[in-house]
Amino acid sequence: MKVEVLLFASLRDLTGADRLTVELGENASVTDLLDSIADQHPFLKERVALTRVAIDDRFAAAEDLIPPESELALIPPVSGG
Amino acid sequence: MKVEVLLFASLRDLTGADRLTVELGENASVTDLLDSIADQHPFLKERVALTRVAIDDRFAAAEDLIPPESELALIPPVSGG
Amino acid sequence: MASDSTQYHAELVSSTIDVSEQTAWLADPGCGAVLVFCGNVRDSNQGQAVTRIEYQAYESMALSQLREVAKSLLDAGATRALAVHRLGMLEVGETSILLGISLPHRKDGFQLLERGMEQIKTTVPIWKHEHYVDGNVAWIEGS
Amino acid sequence: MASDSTQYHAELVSSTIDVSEQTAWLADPGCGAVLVFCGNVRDSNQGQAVTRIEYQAYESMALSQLREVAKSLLDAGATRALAVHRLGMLEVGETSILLGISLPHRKDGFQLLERGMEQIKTTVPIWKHEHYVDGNVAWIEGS
Repeated sequence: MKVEVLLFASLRDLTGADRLTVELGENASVTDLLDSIADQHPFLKERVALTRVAIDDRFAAAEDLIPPESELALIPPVSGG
Repeated sequence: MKVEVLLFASLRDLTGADRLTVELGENASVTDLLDSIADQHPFLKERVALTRVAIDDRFAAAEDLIPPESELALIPPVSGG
Repeated sequence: MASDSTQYHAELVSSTIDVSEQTAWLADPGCGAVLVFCGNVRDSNQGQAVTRIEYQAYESMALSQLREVAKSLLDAGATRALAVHRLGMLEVGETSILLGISLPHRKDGFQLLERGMEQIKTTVPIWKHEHYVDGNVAWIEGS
Repeated sequence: MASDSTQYHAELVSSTIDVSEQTAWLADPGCGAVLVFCGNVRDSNQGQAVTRIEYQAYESMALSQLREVAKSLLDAGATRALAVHRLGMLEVGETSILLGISLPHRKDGFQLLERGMEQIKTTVPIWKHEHYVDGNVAWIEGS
């Protein structure tokens, strides 16, 4: 399946976009998503290592599966407050 | 010498006054002052044990001497804030 | 522990945070202690002179994470909890975050407030874009 | 360490403490953190329903001790420190004490604020005269 992943902060500047499109296999996990991003967008490879994934407004664990129709986002280390 | 000692909170209510007069020997210490109060105003005896003395707006130690012309006060345990 | 949703509040705002209004909301007749933390934009960061900071958020998630912070402060004993984060461009001295709690006694308040700020600094998806005197800008990631 | 006397302020007041005005004074372009503690009159104490509290002070000493608290917060790292105590009769919900600090980073702020409150609660000669629903009154000595 094809998914969209929201981008923020430096990832937006780096890509010039506020989202990425990623091609994923069935039953892909968060780890698979990050691997696919690194494969399909190699210039993000190093950044992805430091980045968490959110599924529907919640931080996801590495082994969580990506549900269809969910809102996905890459969350670099936060600095609000 | 004769000194005046300022009173606050329950000590004021207990004595019906905002100050006490106490007769002191020469070179009296804070301990001497408290002993003299307990002697000369026996109904304050139990209260004096819990009370600190201030000399000129500062807490005094037991062995400090009472300087002439100083402002003296009995300070029950505080409860401000 | 169940948290009464009328007792906590989280908000993302785009203009000045009214500290006194927010603090007034925290007051409760059963509470002897109200504690408020304000995070303000500093004029320097790691040796560089800062002129202003733009705060960018993943808004839907930031709001739900801020709510989690406020809720967890109630669960930890606060009577009321309030978390307000401002977004957009802020000048030096302006308040970006207000975190406040009220509770019956002051004793646990200080560490609760600290814990809430730690939680905000690590779990709420908001990022600083710092603008420097020399015209440069930088995203701050991690704090 | 020498404390700059323009950077701390202590005051005894007889009317409402203006929290926002006081908090505004704490702000400083070099400070990323402002912390404020407000002590409010609670509607009960040790199981008794409280209607109001009168605060009595040994005023000259209370002011000098409050100044010491503020000064010692600067010595401990705060950039600005503020201690305001209200005297006289206060209704439930009103603020009797405001203690505030600002500092470059939040890290030490929480424990500094707590330490300052402990110092106020043990060294400033002010006493509560509590008024209860049943018409009784009592001096509180020790806290």
